[in-house]
Amino acid sequence: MDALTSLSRLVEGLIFASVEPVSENALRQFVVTQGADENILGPVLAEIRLRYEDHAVELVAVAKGWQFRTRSEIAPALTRIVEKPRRLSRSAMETLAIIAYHQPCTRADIEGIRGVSLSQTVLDTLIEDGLIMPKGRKEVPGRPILWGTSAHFLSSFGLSDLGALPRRDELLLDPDAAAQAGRIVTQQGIK
Amino acid sequence: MDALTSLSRLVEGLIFASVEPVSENALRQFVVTQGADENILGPVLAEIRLRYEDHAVELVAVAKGWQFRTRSEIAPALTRIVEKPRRLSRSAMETLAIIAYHQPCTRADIEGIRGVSLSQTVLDTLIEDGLIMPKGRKEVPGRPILWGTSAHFLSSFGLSDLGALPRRDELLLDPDAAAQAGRIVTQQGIK
Amino acid sequence: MGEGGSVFLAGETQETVPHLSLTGFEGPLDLLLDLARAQKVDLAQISILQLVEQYLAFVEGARQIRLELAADWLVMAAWLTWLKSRLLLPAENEADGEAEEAAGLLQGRLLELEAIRGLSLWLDNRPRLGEHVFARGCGEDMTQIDRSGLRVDMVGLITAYLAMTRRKGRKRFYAPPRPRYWTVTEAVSALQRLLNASEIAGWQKLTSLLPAQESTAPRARAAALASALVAGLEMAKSGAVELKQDGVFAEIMLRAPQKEEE
Repeated sequence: MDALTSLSRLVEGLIFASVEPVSENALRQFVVTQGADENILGPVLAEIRLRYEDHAVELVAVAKGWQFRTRSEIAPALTRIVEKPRRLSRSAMETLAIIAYHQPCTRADIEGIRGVSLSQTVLDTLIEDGLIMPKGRKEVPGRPILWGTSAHFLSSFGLSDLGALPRRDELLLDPDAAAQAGRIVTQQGIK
Repeated sequence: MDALTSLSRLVEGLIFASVEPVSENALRQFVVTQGADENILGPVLAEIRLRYEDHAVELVAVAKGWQFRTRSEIAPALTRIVEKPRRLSRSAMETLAIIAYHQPCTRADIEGIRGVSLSQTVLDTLIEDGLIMPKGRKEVPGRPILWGTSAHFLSSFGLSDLGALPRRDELLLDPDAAAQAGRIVTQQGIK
Repeated sequence: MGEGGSVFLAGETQETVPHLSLTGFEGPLDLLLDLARAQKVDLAQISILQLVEQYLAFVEGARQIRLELAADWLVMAAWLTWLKSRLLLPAENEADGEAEEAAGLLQGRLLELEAIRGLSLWLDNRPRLGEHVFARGCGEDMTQIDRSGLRVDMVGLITAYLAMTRRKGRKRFYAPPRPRYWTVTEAVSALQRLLNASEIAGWQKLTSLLPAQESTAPRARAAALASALVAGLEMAKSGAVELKQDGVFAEIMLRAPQKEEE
């Protein structure tokens, strides 16, 4: 093995084992500690690139230095897509519940029922997820938008229609449901 | 590029991308998702090994999986740069050897074989390095903890599984091992 | 570990044992294995008797220097002395079998330790990860997380609604105490009561209309006076009362309307 090749193998190992991209400066220093001229670094890197020509990985220069990366043409085949469905935040879920039960209702209605102001982010989330949609405007000064639930809301919650939503008095008056609701509330309330 | 080569490039990328060994199971699954027979994994791995023949890194079987590692020949040049883990003392190494051979075994078992009591330091070192782990308790009075080696032990020493440890008769009969053992003893014992 | 670690015998004090050191021996078994190796034969064929004698001589030598030799060295010495005596007995003796068994046991332990030491060296000679060989330093995460999906259920919706209702039920809003001033309506009825009272005649001061408790706080008094004035003006408009003021900032006077016919 000639000197260039044996040096290029050391540099290859160094870049491979490094936690971060190895800066050109560090590589130059390394080459010097191995007793070689620092100008040899160019040919050394070229030789490594050549060695990895038909490989799944390649030596690339990134912002901070040199690094091995998976070739872009094979990366898609290796990428595993993990689905992690989101949960709605508490305020979004409460807002959605109010709209479901009190629709059509305005932003002011929602704020009145929740007793806190409704942030635009919450409303935007619900709109983006297609759970709510505008249902005209209320004929009062300012003509605020009236919100209601969408068809996607029904399918998301597995409801055939809005009538399938348990009625409020059912939730609150039925002693069993009330007890259960109470239990659920206790579990979640203190978090 | 034939089918085997293109598949081997994907597997190469998959193993190369990972910091940890990729389990044989995961590789087999991956091969199947690529529409190939799982039995092709052997030839695929062989092809990858061949492809890395003149490289600073090699494909090795460790802890029931596969991983790229730098070759030990280039260690001297690299160790100066990368931070080293501590070396195990002779007592720690012998204790580890006993646990490897006799697992699961108790502290008393270890002391019986070495003929000296097991120091807390040795036990702590092995646990801290993640080389040994508790494997339940022995159902005898006092219910002492049973110790065994961890997956990290296999990975750390580059072993595919416990079966890769030499057999005891191999160690006793192998003249090289005996000679090496002899050399160490001469340094420490009487001349 | 290494209880006998610091026992040295210098050459001058003990001519028969030129240089003796227990340093590095981790217990009697360790030393025995070393002595057995020194016989330079297969461990399966070592002479136990020779081994015993070497050990005893070694420990005896060490004891002449350091009397406080660790107990396990002496326990082993005692046991080996017993073994030696049994091994030296004529072969036809009954105890023969027992000694052979004990010797076999010792040999087994030495073989075991030898194997362990072999494995220990084998492990030590292997390239260790992170010391001699290195894995990929910076891995690439090939997993992509798709968070576009939404996980919702009825229980969550109902729970949220109930939780909110209950929370709101419990919630108390801070409402600043609203100051209660003497209102115009009250002033009107007070004025009407005053006019209906027959004994009242002639000009009255408007201020006499104010309730006694309103006269203390200046703000309440001003508010009450304003109410009284508005009430007076309202009633003057419908002719129920007559008002006059003799000058700027002078007292406002009122009286019941005088009937022209009288």
